[in-house]
Amino acid sequence: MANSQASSSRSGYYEENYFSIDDILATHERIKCKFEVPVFRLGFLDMTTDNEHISPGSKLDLPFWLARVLCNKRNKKKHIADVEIPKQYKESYREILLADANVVDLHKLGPYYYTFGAQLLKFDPADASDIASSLVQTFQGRFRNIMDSSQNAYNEDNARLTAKLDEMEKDLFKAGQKGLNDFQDWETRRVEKLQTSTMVVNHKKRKRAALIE
Amino acid sequence: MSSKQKSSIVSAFKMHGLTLRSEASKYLVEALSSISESDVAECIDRIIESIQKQSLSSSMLDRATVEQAVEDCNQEQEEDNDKVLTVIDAFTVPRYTYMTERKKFLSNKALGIADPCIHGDSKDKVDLFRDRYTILHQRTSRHDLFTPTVIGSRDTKAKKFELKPIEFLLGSTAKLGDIIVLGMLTQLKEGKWFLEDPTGAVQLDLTKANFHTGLFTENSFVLAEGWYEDELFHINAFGFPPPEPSRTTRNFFGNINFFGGQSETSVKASSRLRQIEQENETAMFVFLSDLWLDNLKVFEKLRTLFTGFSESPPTCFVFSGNFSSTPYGSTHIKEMKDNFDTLANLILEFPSLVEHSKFIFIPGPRDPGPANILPRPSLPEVITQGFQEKIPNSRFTSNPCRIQYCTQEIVVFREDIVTKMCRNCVKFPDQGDVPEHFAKTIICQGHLCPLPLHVSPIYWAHDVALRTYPLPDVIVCADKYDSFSVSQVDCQVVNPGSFPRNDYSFKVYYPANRHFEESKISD
Amino acid sequence: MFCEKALDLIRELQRSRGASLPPFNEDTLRHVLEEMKALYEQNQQDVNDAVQGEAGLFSGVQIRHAALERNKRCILAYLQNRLKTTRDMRWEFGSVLPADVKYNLSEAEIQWFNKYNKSLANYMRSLGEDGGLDLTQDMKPPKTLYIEVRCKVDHGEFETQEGSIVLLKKNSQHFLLRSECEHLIRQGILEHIVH
Amino acid sequence: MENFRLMDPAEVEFLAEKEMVQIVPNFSQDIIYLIGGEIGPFNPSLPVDVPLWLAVNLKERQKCRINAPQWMDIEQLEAKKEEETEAQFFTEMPSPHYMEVTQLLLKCAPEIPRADEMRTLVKDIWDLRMAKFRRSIDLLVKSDHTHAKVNHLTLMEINTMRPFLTKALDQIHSLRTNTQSAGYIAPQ
Repeated sequence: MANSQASSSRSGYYEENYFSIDDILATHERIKCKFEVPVFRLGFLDMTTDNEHISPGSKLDLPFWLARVLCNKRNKKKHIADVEIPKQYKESYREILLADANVVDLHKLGPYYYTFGAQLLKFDPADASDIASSLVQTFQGRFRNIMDSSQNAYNEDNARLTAKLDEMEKDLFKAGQKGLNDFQDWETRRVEKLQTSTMVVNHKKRKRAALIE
Repeated sequence: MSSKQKSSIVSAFKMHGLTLRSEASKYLVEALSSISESDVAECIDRIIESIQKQSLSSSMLDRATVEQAVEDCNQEQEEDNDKVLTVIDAFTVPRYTYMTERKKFLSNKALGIADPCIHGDSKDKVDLFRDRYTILHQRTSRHDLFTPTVIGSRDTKAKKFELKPIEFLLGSTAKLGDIIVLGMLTQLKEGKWFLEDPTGAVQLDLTKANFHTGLFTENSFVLAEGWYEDELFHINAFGFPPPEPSRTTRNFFGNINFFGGQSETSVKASSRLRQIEQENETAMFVFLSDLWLDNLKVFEKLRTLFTGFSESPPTCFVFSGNFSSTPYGSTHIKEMKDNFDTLANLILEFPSLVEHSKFIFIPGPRDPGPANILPRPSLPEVITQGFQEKIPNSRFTSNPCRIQYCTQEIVVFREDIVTKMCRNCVKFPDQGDVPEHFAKTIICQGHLCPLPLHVSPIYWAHDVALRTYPLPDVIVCADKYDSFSVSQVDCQVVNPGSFPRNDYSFKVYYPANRHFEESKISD
Repeated sequence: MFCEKALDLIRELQRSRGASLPPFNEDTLRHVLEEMKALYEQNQQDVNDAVQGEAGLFSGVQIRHAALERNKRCILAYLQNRLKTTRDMRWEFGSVLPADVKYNLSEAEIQWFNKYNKSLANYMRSLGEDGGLDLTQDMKPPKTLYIEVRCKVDHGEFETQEGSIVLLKKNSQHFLLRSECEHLIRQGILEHIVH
Repeated sequence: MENFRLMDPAEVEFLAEKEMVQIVPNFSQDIIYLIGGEIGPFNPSLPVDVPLWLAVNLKERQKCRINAPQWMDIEQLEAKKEEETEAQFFTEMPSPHYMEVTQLLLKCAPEIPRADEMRTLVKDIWDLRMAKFRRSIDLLVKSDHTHAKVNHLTLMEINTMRPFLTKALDQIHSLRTNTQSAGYIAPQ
C-alpha cells in the first residue's frame, strides 16, 4: 500500500508537527495555573465563581497550549500566571522511575508522558534538567522490554503487551511489529498473493455489519 | 489505425483508474474516428471529465455512461446562450430530500427515489406535511435566536430559545413554563384548535394568545410560545418561524440548484449571468393578470399597450389567467381558441414584439383544464396550438410557474388566495394592512398556499412546486384582490391586480435595478 | 473552556484512524468558526479600549489570541488529515469511490479528489511514450506475467488488451495478464489464487 | 501514527535475485544481451552461471537443474552457526542475501538434499544475528553516543529492524535535545 510519506523526510515524532493529531492531543493535557495579574472580561472561564473578571490568586486547570502563553518567567511584563508542574514529573515519581522504570504504568500517568514532559521544560522550572534527564533514563530503562516484546509476538494479543506503554512507546512498539510482520509475511510467501486493499476490506466489513444490524 | 487509437483510448482511461467495457470502447472508437488525430487526446480528456461528473457506481464504464458523457460534451457548447431566460414548469421542479442526520439536501435522483406520478398515494400526503415541517424546523433551528451562544461571546445576555417537540410536552406531568414549540395549526376536533408536529398533537387555549403579524391560517406552521399544564397548551404568543434570506440558505447548502432549469449549480453563482443582468437596463417584464380575451374593451386596451411597448419591446410578457370573463359552457374551449387566434393576429401587427419579446401564459383558476387542483398544468394544446404556430416565441406553462432570468428567480402564481386566506384565519389581524400580513405569511411559511387541503387542493406528490424555499427574488401573486407591492427579507411580493377590474392596471418589472412600476392604460 | 468543540474534531479523527473517514462534520466546524469570530471581535474591542487608555486588558487579549491560534490549528489539522486519507483512497479504492464513502466527503473534498485523480493521471501519462506508466500498478515486484484469478462477485464483461472478452461470473476462474487485473484484485472484485 | 513508506522484503528479495548461481541447462541458446549484462550461452548439460531470477524461472519451466551454491551445505552452515555463536560481533556471511537465496532455492528445487535441516540451520543463524542486532541497538540507545559502527549486517536483517531502529533513534534524539535545551550537559 503506497501510503507515501507526506511531510518532510526528517519529520520525526517530536518536531513541532503542526498537523499531527498526537501533538495536538498531547498539548491539550491540563495543568494547574495560579493567576498573578487580574484578567478582565474572562470571568466565565473560572467555573467556581461567576464574577466578570479573573482575580489574581485564583487557581485554574488550563490546557497546556493556554498555560504556555500565560507563564513567561523570562519576560516579567508578559507573565500572567504561575504554572505548577504535575506530580508525575516531580521528585517522588522520578525516584520510582529511576528504581525500576519497567514497573510503572506510564499510560495512566498521562498517555503522552514523554511529549508532555518535554513541553513542560518550556516553563523553565527549577528542576528542568532533572526532569529532562529523568525522561531520558526512563526511556532507556524501558527500551529493552518494548523492543523484545514487539519482536517476538507474531500478532499475539498486543493489548496485554502495550497496556502500560505511553503513546510514544506504543508507536515504537507498532514500528517493531511492522518490521517483524512484514518479514514473516515474506517468509511464509504470503506476500506473493495480491491482496484486496485494506480500506476496501474495512469498507466491506462495515457494510456487512450494517446488514446484520 | 483504429487498434492503435483504441489502445491509446483504453490507456488514457486506465490512467484515470477507469476501464471500458467492450461495447463502450467500440462506441468510443467510432465516435472519435471522425475527429482529427491531433485533438483526439483533448476530446478524451473532456469526455473523461464529464464521466467523472456523473455519479458512477463502479470503475467499469458501460456504453450508456460513455454515450451520456459524449452527449454532455457536445451539448455543452451551445448550452450557454439559452440560460439567460428559462421558464420552469411546476411539474419539472427539482426534488430534494433533507437528510436530518447529515443536515444536507440530497437530490432524489441521487437517492434513487423515482419521480412521482400525478396522484400520490397515502405516503405522499403524510410526506407533504412532514417535508414542510422538516424544512421549517431546520431553518428555524439555525436562526441565531435558537442557536446556543458561542462560549466567550459578549452578548451572553441575549434571550435564547430552545425548540421543543410536542412529545416533550405530552410526556411531562408537571407544569411547564416558557415553552416554544414549532407546529401546525389544525382543527382535529370541530372548533377546537390543536398544534401538531411529527411527534404528536396538543390542544391549545387561545384565549390570551396575541398574534404577531401574519395571516394565521389553518394548516400553517407557527411558533407557539406559552405554558403547558395537563394536556392544555396555554398560548401567550403566536409567531411565524423566522424567514431566511436566500444568501444564508446558500451559505449552508452550497449552490445546489433548487429552483430548476438545466444547470447543475444555482444560477446565482454564475458571474457571467450577473454581468448580463446588470448590463441591459432596458430588460422589462410585463405582468398582467385576468386577460379576458372574450372582452372587446380588453382587446382595445391591449392594442394601446402593444403600441406603447413596440418601440422598446420588453424581454417578456407574462399574461396570467382567466382568459375569459365568464364560462361558456360547452363552447368554452372553441370560444377560447378563437380568442387566442385573434390575440395572435393582434400581436402579429407588432413585428418588433414578435421578434424580441417572449409571451408566457399562465392558466387561471377557472380556465379549461383538469380539476381546480394546484399545481395546474398548462392550457390544453387544442386551444394554444394555433397561437403557438403564429407566435413561436411563446410558452404556455403551469400555475404556479418559475421564471429564471439571469441570476434572478421569479415565481408567478395565479390564485385568488388573499381573500381565501383571510377567510381561513384563526383570528383575522385587527391592525396592519393585509398585503403586509400576506407577504410575511408566504415568505415565513416557505409555501405559496398554506391553506387546508379541502380549501385549496394540492397534488400531494407535487407540493414541492409550491414551495418558496430558498426564497426567490420575486413572488408575483396575481389575485383579484387590489394590486400591491411589498418587499420583505430581500424578496418582493407583488400583485399586479386584475387588468379589467382595476381599470386596466398592470405592473412592469425592471430586473436590472429590481424595481416594480405600477402602470395603467387610461381611457 | 475555549476550543472544546475544536478538539472534538480532532478526537473524531483519532477514533477513526484505521477505519474509513467519518462524515464531514460541518456543524462543529461552523461552531468553531463562530467561536473564532466571537473571540476576534472581543479582542478588537479590548484593543480599542486599551488604546483609549483602559489598563490591564493585555492579558485577556493574549488568552483569546492563544485560543484563536489553537482553534485555527485544530481546524487546519482536521482538514489536512482528512485530505491525506482522501488521497490514500485514490490508491486504495481506485478513482471511483463507493457511494457511501463518497457520502461522507464534503463537496470540496470530492472536488479535491477529482483534481488529485486528474493530476495523477496527467503525471502518469507524461512518463514514457505510448500512454505513459501506471504507477498504481505493480505495488510489489511482480513474480509472473500471467496470474490465476477467481471472481468474488458478478462483474459482467471484461475486455482484455488483445481484445478477447471474458465474462466475470461469480466463482469463475481465469488466467489473465497481471497488469490488467491487478486493480480489480485490489478493489475486491477478483481474488488471486496462489498454489 | 504516520505510515512511512518502507522498503518491502519482496523488494529486498528482488535485489537478491541478481545473485549469480550455477545451473545445468537442458536446451541450447546463444548469448542474450540484457541491461544487466549478457547471459549464456546455454549448451545442454554444460554448467553456466546465471542470475537467480532466471535460474528459478528456468527451473519452474523444467529447463534446467540448479547446483546449490557451495556454502549451502549442512557442515558449512553448522560451522557458520558455531562461529556466529562465539563471535561477539557479527561474522561475515557467505552471501549478502543468504536468507533470500536459501528460501528461493529450497522452494523451487526440492531435490536439494536435507532441505529442512538446512532451512532450520539458516533460521537459527538468522535468530542469533537478530538477537545480536537487538543487543547492539539497546547498547546504542543506553549509551549517550549518537552513532555506532556495525559491519557484516545483511540487507534483509537491516530491513527487518529499519522501522523500529529509525523510530527509536528519533525518539531518543528528541529526548536528548530536551536535556541540552534544559541546560543539562550530558556526561562525555
